Amino acid sequence: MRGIVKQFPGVRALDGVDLTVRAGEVHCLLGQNGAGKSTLIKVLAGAHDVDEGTILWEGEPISFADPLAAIATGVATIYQELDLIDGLSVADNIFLGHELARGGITRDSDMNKRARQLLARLGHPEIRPTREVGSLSAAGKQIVSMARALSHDARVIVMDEPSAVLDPDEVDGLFQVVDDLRASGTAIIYISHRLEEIRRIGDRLTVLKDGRTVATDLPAKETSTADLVQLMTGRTVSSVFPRRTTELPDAAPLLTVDGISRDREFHDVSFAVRPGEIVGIAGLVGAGRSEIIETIYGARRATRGSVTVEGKRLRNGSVDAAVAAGVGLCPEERKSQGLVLDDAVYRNISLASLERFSRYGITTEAAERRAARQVATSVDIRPDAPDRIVRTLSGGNQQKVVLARWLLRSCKVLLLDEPTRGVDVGARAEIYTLIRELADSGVALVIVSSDIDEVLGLSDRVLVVADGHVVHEGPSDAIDASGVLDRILATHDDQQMIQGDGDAA
Amino acid sequence: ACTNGSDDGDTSSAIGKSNTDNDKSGKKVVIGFSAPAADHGWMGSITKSAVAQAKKYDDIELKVAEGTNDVNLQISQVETFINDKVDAIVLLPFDGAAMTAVARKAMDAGIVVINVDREFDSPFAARTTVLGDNYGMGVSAGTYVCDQAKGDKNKVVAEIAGIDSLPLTQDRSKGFADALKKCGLKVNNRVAAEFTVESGEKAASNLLQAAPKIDYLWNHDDDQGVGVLAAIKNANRDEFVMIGGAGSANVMRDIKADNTVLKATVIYPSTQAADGIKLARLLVQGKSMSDLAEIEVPREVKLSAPVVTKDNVDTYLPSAFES
Amino acid sequence: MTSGDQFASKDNVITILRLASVVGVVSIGMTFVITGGGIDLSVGAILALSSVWATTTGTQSMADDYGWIVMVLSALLVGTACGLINGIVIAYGKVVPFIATLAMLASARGLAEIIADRKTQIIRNQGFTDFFGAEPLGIPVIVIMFALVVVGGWFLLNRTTFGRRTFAVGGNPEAARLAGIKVQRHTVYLYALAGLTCGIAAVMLMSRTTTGSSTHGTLLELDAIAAVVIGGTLLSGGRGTVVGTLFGVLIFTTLTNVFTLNNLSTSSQNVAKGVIIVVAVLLQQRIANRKT
Amino acid sequence: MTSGDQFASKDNVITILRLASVVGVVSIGMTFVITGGGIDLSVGAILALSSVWATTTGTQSMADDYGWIVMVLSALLVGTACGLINGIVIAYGKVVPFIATLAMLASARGLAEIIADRKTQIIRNQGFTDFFGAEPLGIPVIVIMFALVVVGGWFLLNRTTFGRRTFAVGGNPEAARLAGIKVQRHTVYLYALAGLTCGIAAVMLMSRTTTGSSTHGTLLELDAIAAVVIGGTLLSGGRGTVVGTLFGVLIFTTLTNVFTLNNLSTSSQNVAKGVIIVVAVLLQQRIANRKT
Ligand SMILES: Nc1ncnc2c1ncn2[C@@H]1O[C@H](COP(=O)(O)OP(=O)(O)OP(=O)(O)O)[C@@H](O)[C@H]1O
Ligand SMILES: Nc1ncnc2c1ncn2[C@@H]1O[C@H](COP(=O)(O)OP(=O)(O)OP(=O)(O)O)[C@@H](O)[C@H]1O
Ligand SMILES: [Mg+2]
Ligand SMILES: [Mg+2]
Repeated sequence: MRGIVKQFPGVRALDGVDLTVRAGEVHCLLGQNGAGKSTLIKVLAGAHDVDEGTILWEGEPISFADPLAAIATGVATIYQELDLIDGLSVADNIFLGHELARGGITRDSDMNKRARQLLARLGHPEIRPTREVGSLSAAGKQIVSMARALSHDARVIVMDEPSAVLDPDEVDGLFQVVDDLRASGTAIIYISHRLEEIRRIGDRLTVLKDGRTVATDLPAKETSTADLVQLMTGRTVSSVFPRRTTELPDAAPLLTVDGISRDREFHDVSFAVRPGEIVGIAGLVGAGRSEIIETIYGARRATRGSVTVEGKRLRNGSVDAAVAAGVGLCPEERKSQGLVLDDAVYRNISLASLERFSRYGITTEAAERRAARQVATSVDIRPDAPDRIVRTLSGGNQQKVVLARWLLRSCKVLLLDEPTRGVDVGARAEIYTLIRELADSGVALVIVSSDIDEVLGLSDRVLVVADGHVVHEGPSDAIDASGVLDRILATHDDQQMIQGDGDAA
Repeated sequence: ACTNGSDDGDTSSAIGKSNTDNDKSGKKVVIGFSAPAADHGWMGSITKSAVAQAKKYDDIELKVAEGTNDVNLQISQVETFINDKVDAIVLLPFDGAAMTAVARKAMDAGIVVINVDREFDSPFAARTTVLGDNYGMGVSAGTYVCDQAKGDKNKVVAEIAGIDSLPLTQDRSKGFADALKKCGLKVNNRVAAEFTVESGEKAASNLLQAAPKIDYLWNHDDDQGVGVLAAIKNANRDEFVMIGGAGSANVMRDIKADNTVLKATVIYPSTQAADGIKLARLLVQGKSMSDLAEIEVPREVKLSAPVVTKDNVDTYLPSAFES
Repeated sequence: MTSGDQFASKDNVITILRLASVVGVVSIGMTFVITGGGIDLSVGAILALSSVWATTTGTQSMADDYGWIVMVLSALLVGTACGLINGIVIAYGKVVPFIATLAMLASARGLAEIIADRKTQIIRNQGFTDFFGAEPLGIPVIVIMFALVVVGGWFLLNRTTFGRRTFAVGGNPEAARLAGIKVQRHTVYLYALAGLTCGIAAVMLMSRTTTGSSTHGTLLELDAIAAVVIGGTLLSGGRGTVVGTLFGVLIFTTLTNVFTLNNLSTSSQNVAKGVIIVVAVLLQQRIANRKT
Repeated sequence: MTSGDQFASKDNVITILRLASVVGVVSIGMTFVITGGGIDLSVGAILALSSVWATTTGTQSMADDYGWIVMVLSALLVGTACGLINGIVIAYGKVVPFIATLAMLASARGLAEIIADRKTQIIRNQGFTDFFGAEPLGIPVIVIMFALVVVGGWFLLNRTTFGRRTFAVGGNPEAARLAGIKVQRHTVYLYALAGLTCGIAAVMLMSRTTTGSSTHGTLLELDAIAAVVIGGTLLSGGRGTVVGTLFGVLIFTTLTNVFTLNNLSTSSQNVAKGVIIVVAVLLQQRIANRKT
């Protein structure tokens, strides 16, 4: 790709980008949120038409008028925003657009069979091809997206932040597949904000900044982290977790969770959070962490147990009650649960704090904008334009909008589900600092993240959840990532033993 | 005047005055009745007076189908009547031509079919037809205008029609135009409403803007006429004479009071279906019409469309329908 | 074409505005419902029921005793009550708006017919007719009411937390819920508001026609939805504009007026209307695209 | 209540099916459009235009020369052509379906009125009437046609790539596009298909009424949409079921038939219908919830 330019109304998303990818290599694409990575690969996939520049395929100039042309040439893409059809089955999604059919009549059993093979190859034989995609978790959907890309037998496979919703186990599986593909001569373009992943599988890398290539063809393994961060952000960022500076006051718990359960999701979860304390919940995808904190928030009804804030018991299954008591939730899925996509950035940020910016129900827009802008700057939302429609922001910046909403609302208890999903290294450090500041100001925080190091680094105390049970609770500096995994695997084995016994009986 | 019209309303007092042997109770007659949706006063009165008529005879069992403007549904109503093996069907079709086939089917099944108001397209589809005279209505209104104009060919004539896509509206308009032509007048402005008060008001508002000066205004339907009058009042216009249509009690009272632009109306009887019920009973019981020398009930009864003015309003007011 | 003079005459402009008032007021309520992610097919039927309820012999004789405000209040109350029922069935019964309001359409019009016994109920109260028929400074009262509703609607949608929540509820109900908005209760408010506008429109139509009737407002729902959508409000919710709706209403009403001034037959009017609507929307999109 | 015997009699069942056929066929087309994320308000008007076009003196005299198939073909062609125009305006002109098809509604019915000169056109061709009026094995031809359309529709939606793509286009058009589906072209096909079903329904109604008329199919769009939605197809697109639609159509038709047999007044029927619809949907949801 040479000199690619892509202009959106008001933004020059790509401003002359060069990228060369060879067969049989894993080429990593790095850059801050909004640097233009997703836009670049959408151009390559034929989803956007280019304003300037050329794409060369085996030396020949080629143009992809629509996604079909790109697919036919041999470019398969896993998009950042999951692009699946909720109402269709797993197999139908995998083969959408290139269904196995004879004379227009679908061959469902063939498709199911091939889908099963592809899913098995990705290490997920447990996903049934006939299951409706809408009922899968985010991780499950990501697997289906990957199976779709594999189903094309493509020469180039583009992966836009495929690991964001995966846990370490699954990332290992993904890398296994990537290695196989590389060995068979397929070129891979890999986008991620996790530098350690790039170290593990990347061959070469290209860094984008503000729609321009700032460095290309760097060796992935040798380039130092400091250099990369410098290239991406134009400054140095210390990526250490900000540690507690003051002693945790010995106050009464602000949030008390007492034995809450939900059938088939999680069982008998109890813990307490004191003001100023950060409690992390670690576990693998599907362990039920999101369900736990959504239940605390009242977005789901607990079948048993109670949640107490400042000594007052919250009404079960009522978000209003939780919000009134000063609880906030930054939800897991930014698009479906977090954002009003067609509304402006500042209005999304102020959504949970409207009372603060109104008198007698009449909004005071100036104050609202000012406050929204302030938090937007503090989490570094780019571009710095509060009136932009959220839909046109890059994925990472959308995530920051959701976070900003809860930073703006002064909560007593803040529940954060995957707060840094898809956020670049620079902004991530800033968010860590913000979280720490919140805690220091006396807010009680609960953090869920698939990044175990992040959970351990941020929190004062950590809960490890496996299969809906709390299997460990303790200070976070007394355990490390492998310790967490060990505890999870130990329960897995137990479970299997129990199940095995059951079968035998 | 009658307000609920259920059993002994004056809607039916104008009919059935002749007391002969025909009214004596006879063999039980099951009659199916179907008409378009009673979405305005005239049509409402049609059904009400038919029901009231049937109640007068203890030998009639009337099955009333849901009023509908959907020919497909009306066809299936007749089919249901055929399945039920009724003795007679009194049918006011939404569209006469479209109901012809199924009416024939009923006749073929040995059921006496009485066609009311909107004519079938085949003589074999009904034993007897009771018709209002839509064309004649237009002619009556046009002739009245001609009489009033007294040969002045420069008079401005406006027309507010009913639902424009119905054949009956076409007939009325044609009659009106034909009659006007005879005295050298023509319709200068024409709009169509939908037989409802609201549509009458809308159509008239626009019409009054389009025609700054009018001499005669014929409005096809007294139901929508309430709205037309309201619009005239809103526009503060009174330079013309308005003629109504159908002959509702309201309008007749207005004519009698003589304090609006409304000076006349052309009657379109709303008792047609009631006549149909009576005839159906006679036919099934094998009787004849007592006032005729004829042995058989006639094949067609065409009702006249007289003009009601202040002078003769008292004759018609008692039989007028409340809309 | 008719000379521009006649079309632009003050009288004609007033006529157009008067014609636009009834559908206009209902369209403002519809703008809220659609922006909030719903749809209301029952507006015409609710209008009919309100007008009938407010003009029964009972209500009218109460009005004789206590003043015509009784009629106005009953229209507004009935409208709001129907809207409330819609809202409750939709928000708490979780029936899709299309079906719930279609059911209300059938029921409300049926009830109106039963109450009115299919007769047109004429308003005898002189005070009512005089008040709403008046034209202070040459502007009819109902046009003034329409203007007030438009201004109020604009303010409510764009300058209040209620409006903000409406956008959020329509744009992404799940996100709104998780942001602490009482989505169900808000939905009920939206339909009640639409019901209220039907009540207001019923009063206006009662004054225009001096009647209450179960045939009032037939197919009003289509006109209102069309005006709202032409005005640029997204049928899928989350985006809505009161000013756009105002334009939508005026375009439709003006079109009919121009056609009548030109003595066009209803059929040709319909053909022309269809074509003009599509061309208008296409042009509007062109212009909108050029701007951004 | 009418005795169960009469209701369940074979004759009465056939009557219900015959009544259901016209709206049923159109509803199948509508199922595709709605599943594909659209809506079609013009179905009734297209049916009217097709029926008128197929019964003009011109067409009928051609039919005399070349056989009644000419009439059938013209109905199907006109229907499909109107659907094509809808599809093109929506897919390529990017006019929202509600507005585009509303415009088609006005235009097509207006055109039908102009062509027919507002007269009901009577079919004189005996072959046509005989063929479609026949009842092989006691089952009317139009009921057989309805059955074929249902089976064909089910197959097309559930067993072909066309069906899969319809779900995809309705569920998430952007994702469908990225998967290489030509979304615009597919949208055009969907509306053309709906137009085709209108053409088929026109032939059926022509045979039932032995006429073509510009008033045929008035308000058919509401019935069809209601049947589709009651059947469980999501109005927002992406999920649809032909079998559900069939049930929706039959529920409505049976309801109407039961009412006819029971001598209820139209007004009470309407009130009852509204209540029954809501209760039916609420029950349906209860049952669906229990299953999962
Ligand atoms: N459809 C669009 N309309 C307008 N602007 C857009 C659109 N899509 C992307 N942009 C803008 O283009 C720029 C690049 O966005 P892009 O999604 O490519 O970033 P990214 O590098 O993938 O970031 P992230 O790491 O957050 O995913 C951003 O400023 C974004 O706001
Ligand atoms: N909408 C849904 N329908 C059915 N099952 C679901 C749904 N959402 C989640 N699940 C299932 O519930 C379990 C918990 O999922 P979930 O992804 O929320 O766990 P988690 O621990 O929060 O992981 P993550 O942090 O990655 O989201 C999984 O087995 C998942 O497949
Ligand atoms: Mg991106
Ligand atoms: Mg989760």
